[in-house]
Amino acid sequence: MSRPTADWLIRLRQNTGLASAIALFLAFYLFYNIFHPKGFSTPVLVQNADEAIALAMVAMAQTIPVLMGGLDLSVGAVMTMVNCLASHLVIGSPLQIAFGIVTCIAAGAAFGFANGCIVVYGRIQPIITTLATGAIAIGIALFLRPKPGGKVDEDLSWALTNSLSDFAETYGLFDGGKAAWFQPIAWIPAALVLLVLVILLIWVPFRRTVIGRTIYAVGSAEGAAFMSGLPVDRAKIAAFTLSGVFAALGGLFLAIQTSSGNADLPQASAYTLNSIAAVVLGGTSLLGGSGSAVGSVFGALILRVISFNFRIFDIPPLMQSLVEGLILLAAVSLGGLRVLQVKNRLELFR
Amino acid sequence: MREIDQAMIDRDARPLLELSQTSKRYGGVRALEGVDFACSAGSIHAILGENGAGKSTLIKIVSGVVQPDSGSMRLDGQDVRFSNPAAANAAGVVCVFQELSLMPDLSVADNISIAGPPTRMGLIDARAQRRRAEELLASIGCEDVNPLLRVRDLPLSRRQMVEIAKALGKRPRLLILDEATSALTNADVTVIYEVLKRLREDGLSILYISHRMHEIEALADRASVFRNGRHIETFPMGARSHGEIVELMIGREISAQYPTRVTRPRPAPLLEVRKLSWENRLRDVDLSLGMGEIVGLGGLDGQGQKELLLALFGVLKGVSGDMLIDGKPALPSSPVDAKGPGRRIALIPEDRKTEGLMLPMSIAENLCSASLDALSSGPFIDPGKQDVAVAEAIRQLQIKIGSPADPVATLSGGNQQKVVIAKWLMTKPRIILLNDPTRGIDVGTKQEIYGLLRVLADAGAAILFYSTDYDELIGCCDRVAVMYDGAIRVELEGDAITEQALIASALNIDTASTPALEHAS
Amino acid sequence: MSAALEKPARFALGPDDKPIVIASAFIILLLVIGTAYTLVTAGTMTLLSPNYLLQQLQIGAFLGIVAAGMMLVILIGHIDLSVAWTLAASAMMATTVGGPWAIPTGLAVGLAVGLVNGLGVAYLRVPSMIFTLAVNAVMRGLMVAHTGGFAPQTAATDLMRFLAAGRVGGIPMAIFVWVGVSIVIAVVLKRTVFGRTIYAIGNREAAAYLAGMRTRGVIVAAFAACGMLAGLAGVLLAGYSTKAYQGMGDAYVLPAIAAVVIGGANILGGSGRYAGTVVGVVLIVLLNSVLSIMQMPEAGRQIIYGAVIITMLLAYRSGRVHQG
Amino acid sequence: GPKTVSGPGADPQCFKPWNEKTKYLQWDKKPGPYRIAVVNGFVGNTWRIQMIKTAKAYAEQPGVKEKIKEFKVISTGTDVAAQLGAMEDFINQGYDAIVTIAVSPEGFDRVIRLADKNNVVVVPFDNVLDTDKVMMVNEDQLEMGKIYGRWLREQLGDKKSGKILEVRGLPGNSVDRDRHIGFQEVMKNGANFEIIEVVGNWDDGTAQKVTADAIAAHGKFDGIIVQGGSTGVTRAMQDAKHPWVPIAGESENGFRKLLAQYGKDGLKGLSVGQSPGLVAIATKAALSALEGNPMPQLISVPIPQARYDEMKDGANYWSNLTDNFFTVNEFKPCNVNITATEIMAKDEKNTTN
Ligand SMILES: Nc1ncnc2c1ncn2[C@@H]1O[C@H](COP(=O)(O)OP(=O)(O)OP(=O)(O)O)[C@@H](O)[C@H]1O
Ligand SMILES: Nc1ncnc2c1ncn2[C@@H]1O[C@H](COP(=O)(O)OP(=O)(O)OP(=O)(O)O)[C@@H](O)[C@H]1O
Ligand SMILES: O[C@@H]1[C@@H](O)[C@H](O)OC[C@H]1O
Ligand SMILES: [Mg+2]
Ligand SMILES: [Mg+2]
Repeated sequence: MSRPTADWLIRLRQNTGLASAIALFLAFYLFYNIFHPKGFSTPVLVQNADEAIALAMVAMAQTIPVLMGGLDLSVGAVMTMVNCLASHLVIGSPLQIAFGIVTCIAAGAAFGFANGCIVVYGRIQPIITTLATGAIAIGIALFLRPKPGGKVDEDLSWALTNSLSDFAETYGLFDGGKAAWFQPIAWIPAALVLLVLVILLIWVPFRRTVIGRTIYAVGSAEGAAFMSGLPVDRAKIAAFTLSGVFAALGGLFLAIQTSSGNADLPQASAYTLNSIAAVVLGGTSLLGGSGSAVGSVFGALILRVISFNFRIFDIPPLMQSLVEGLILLAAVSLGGLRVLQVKNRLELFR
Repeated sequence: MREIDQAMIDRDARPLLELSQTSKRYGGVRALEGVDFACSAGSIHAILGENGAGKSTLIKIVSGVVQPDSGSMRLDGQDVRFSNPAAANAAGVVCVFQELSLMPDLSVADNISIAGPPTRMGLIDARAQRRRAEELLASIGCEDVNPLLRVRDLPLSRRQMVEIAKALGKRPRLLILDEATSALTNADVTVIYEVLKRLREDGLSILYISHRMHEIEALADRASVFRNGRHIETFPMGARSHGEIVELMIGREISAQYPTRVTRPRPAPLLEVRKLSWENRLRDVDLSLGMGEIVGLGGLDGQGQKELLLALFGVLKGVSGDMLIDGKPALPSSPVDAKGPGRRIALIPEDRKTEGLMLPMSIAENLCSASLDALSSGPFIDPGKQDVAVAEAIRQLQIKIGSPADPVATLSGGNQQKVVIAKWLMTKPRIILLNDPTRGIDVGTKQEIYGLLRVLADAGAAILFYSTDYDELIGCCDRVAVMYDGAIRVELEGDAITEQALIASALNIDTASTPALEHAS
Repeated sequence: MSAALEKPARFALGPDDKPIVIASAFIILLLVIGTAYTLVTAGTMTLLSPNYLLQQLQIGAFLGIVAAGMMLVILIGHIDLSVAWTLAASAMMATTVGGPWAIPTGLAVGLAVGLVNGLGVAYLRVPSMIFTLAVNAVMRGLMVAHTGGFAPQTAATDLMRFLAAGRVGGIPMAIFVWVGVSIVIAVVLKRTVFGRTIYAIGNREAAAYLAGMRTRGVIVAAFAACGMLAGLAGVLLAGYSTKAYQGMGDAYVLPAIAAVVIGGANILGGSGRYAGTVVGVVLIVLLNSVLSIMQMPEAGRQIIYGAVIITMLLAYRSGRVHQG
Repeated sequence: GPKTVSGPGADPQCFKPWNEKTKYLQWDKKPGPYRIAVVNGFVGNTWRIQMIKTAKAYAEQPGVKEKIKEFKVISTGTDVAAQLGAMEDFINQGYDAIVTIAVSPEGFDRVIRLADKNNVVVVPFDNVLDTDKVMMVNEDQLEMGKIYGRWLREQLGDKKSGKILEVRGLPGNSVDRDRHIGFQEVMKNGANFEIIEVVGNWDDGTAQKVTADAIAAHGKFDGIIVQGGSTGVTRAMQDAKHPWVPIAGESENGFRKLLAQYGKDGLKGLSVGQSPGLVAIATKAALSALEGNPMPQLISVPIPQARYDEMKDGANYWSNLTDNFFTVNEFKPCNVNITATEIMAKDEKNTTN
């Protein structure tokens, strides 16, 4: 501590995970767009956003329990459950649709709340709790939709899976999307706006509440958080509840995107596993205490952008999973480079 | 005894905090038994007692961490009961716990304002929070700590200062410090003394727990002694002699704190260190250690002492320079290497809870963990050999236990520390490295450990002993190497090991120009 | 001083025994419920016939062997999510090679994957959760490529069939294999330096390291053993199904973790008895078979499965005071 | 998008309309050569791998190769968002046709809308969609289920009750659903069978395992149908010493080998195939549509069947080759001549038994 370090440098050092996730994503994504015949255009961006958003939401859902030092193996299942619920409810009059959406989010929240209660009052490890409740969520999903089907309001579907101009056109806003002031932003995908809104309206403020910070505190040192008089139990329940909300938003979007519900178990577990990968790629420590949901969004984008590139480059079809696996392995092993720099082996254990 | 206390309380100002007939059991253990206790505003009140006497339990009850089984508590004459630390904080009772209350991944600013951060429109105001942290840190002389830093990245002594800043930020009426200064540097301790005295002037009541007698003598107005979960006596400081206090604490008389030192000719070196360097933290360290010698490592905290011990034990990567045992190169590349037959080095690590013990595992398993190779035939552990060795270790160090199969977590801190030491003695080491082994250990146990070190040395071991406690270095060591900024600045020997000399060289005051210091007394 | 006092006198069970007792009781309850059901609906007592029970244990053997490996990894505070494709890859490579080298190949593949996992976790110190996930993806990719690359042989050899489906003295061979594995694991955990080190790492790796235990080697070995056992399970499952196929391991990962935890092991490592894992496996296998006898639709099955895990763990917790 | 026109369509021998009511679709003629993408979902069984290899081989065939400028095959896994995304991406990239096996019968409205807007021909096959807005190629899955049912009823003679085992496919896909519905319809007609359903995921191992479990739990069955994984189911019967009972299953070589071997001992079986070669027909249909030909909206491909007493070594099964491939692959009327043995079992050294 001979010379005081500049604040920005400290901030950067504390966010290397996030920074490298953004860099990695940008590299892959630029590559994709440069080689895409219609690169850097609205349709491509719209398509990419639509494809990524459900995973991004589920990755955010995973982040919060992870920050707390737990793991939520039910996020994919809750997403699937809400997807099935939405395929029943998000249709009809605007009022019915609104009610449907609120119910879906409430269902996710309620499920997460239940997870939190089991963890807090039952004192069962999050990973096991959610392994079990994930099965229950899939059961409910199958019960709601024994076969794929259902319907979601078509306008909503179209409006949210296209650019803002289509959104405005569908709902007759801003002169049907023709207003002059609207043009500079009309090209932005609605899904992307939705994602950013969720981050800005839910995640960012949440992070700055006492409960939000308690989640970090619990992940960092639970005993210390308790001794410091923080509302540990409430924060844990809140963490799972919010996780449920994000998972529900993912499921809701999936329903809107596909205009149907599907209680697909392999898909649910794929989302859960990908959410963990996204969280790690986004720079959040699986031990808890540091990281952010924004990082996980970029982690999810990285996972998606890898497969985007398969559609551009000629990789033999039966080699694709291998290439995807190798890239993932390489990406997660990058964290291992840190080990080379560690000169005091005791630091490896924290 | 009760009448005396009552009389004293009546004489003094009305007590701020009063406990009566408070008891607490953990399973079958009586941690506190019918305790009456009071402390008044505007005073610093020391709580003394050996390990397991019930001090922590008392303050955990007062600060809402645990609930008493019976008894009542009054704050300012009002009956209170705190169901959690937050409730206690709200009532102005704030505790600095020895460990467990900073979040390493959060920033200093976050930590300081963790429970009641300044908010704007319901959200935490990061800027205001940072200003607050800066002010509080400045008030305890820690302007050099950037509040943006993560606590994880601070050395232990800074962390304790942050912890104190955090407590002060809660504007306590009753401030409790449970061994809160055990890792502080002398300079910090001086600042803290000033702060505490100022707070006393402001009318706060301070409960101060420490195993360092000189701190208590320097600070406290009044002291209460606990033993075996009972409140033994409360008296004004100065009313009792040092010896009397110790006797109250351990229920017997201690003849001499330190074993008598005999001056002997310097033995031939067993371990030699030449130009050992590592990462700017160790600079050309030269040191030698002879059979039967206890060499102390002194200096301010964080001058490379820990790194030196870790380097000698094979924990650090990229160490340059030589380490010789019996004149042969012997720098180990791992602890496995270090304890192996060619070297037989042992390290008593800094933090017994995270580095020394597997807390949930049994006492026996912990004791055997460093010497499994010797206790097994082929890949199989020999239960017979294990039991014998465990029994022998427990006897030798007089570890107070129920059964060797109990989790080591159930032992008091002092006994846990003995387990760590015993575990290494079971490997029959020739070279023993100790990293502040008596931190948070009561006087009685300390004395046993000092005695033990001397016995080991006499039996031929070479001992390198880092301590933050000057008394200890003076009392125990044949020689003391004082480190400053990664290098050994001075080696003091025999009668030259004095408090002044230690302090002067620790602060890197040129000893050549002040020879008087080195040879004082 | 107080050890005797601390134990509640009426319940002379250690904390590690309780899950085993409760889970065993639950197994008996399952048998009763299942038998009552078959008695009422078909007038038979299928579940209690020795042949049926042996058959369930035979099916349980595959899960049991995977769970044994998983337990080693869980005890050191890690997890292995790659067992699904380790198992499948071992089976596929074993059948591809065929002949006398089939089984050694299968085991070697499992061992190799386990070694990679172990090296990644112990040397690169990538969290096992994510490292094994990535290795799983790689193995999956390799096997898709392998299946598509040329027409690989997928038929199990006779020896594989014998080990998995054959019977000796009326008892399925697979059970003998499982018992063999179990004895080895139980002895290793209880009696060896390796086992002791596993528990030590799971409790506090830094302390184990500073005690001069060979922590890295043991981590690598635990993953290697887990991989090899997944490989063994793959070889057997291919023998049982007469062939190897993609996705054959998918149904084993979460149940293996669940079995270990139902058996009372701490998911964060450091504690748990092997006998518990065996009981956990039996419980899961029996639960599945009772549900299928009852023709429970998938929705109900999933819900019951989840509810059982939660209930069991709540039962283990009850009566135990929380220690902060 | 396409215009609805009246028939007949091109090459009616190959592109056979589903029924009289099938409408015809016509796209604007585009100049070739074309860019075609195959978007598969899951790759978890041999059928899909055989399908992918057939697709690649077909695109290389003379007569086809010239018409194709770029041919891309990708598998997205069971993630519907990824499959939709891939299809939309190919639309954006300006591909002319997308051939696909849908991971779910629902959810493709948006992609179809975009495809129509951009004049891209989307051709689902095998697991098709619940819509009449795109051209699709399939064997009649409902009918296939009925064939299974009729075979069992025929074999069971006068029996109107008893226990039947139904081994289903991968849940959530249209093929599984339709075969199940067709089967159940025939079985329930004027009879009172107890039908035990188990999920075999269309693969041998799983199917074998669940069958073994079902036999253990339920004792004897009077008949079995299996959507995929028939070899495994038959072996499970054999292992459990279950008496041979009538069985209807898929077209795996292993299953046919067993039928040939044990047919005379009472293993009366019917092997009904869904051909991985469907991908070739779907591709061919896409090309034809791009050339501006009127096409049936729903193209019916005949269901190849073979009874146990019709097994001929080297013709409809190969006793010297692996169990592991689907025997029916080629379609003469469509000039699709890529045989299963060519695609999956060409390697001599990999023969078994
Ligand atoms: N959570 C607990 N569970 C069981 N026993 C406990 C617990 N906490 C304290 N004890 C017991 O209570 C007694 C008093 O412990 P306490 O922590 O109050 O001692 P102390 O005076 O603070 O000792 P030290 O100087 O070592 O900190 C000890 O003997 C200990 O065995
Ligand atoms: N799980 C437990 N079971 C029984 N006793 C416990 C348990 N946990 C802690 N204790 C007791 O609580 C007491 C205080 O624990 P604490 O963590 O405060 O020790 P410590 O302050 O490090 O000890 P010391 O002050 O001697 O260094 C110890 O004496 C120990 O005996
Ligand atoms: O149509 C089915 C196909 O989709 C699946 O992949 O394999 C079995 C077939 O019956
Ligand atoms: Mg204490
Ligand atoms: Mg203490």
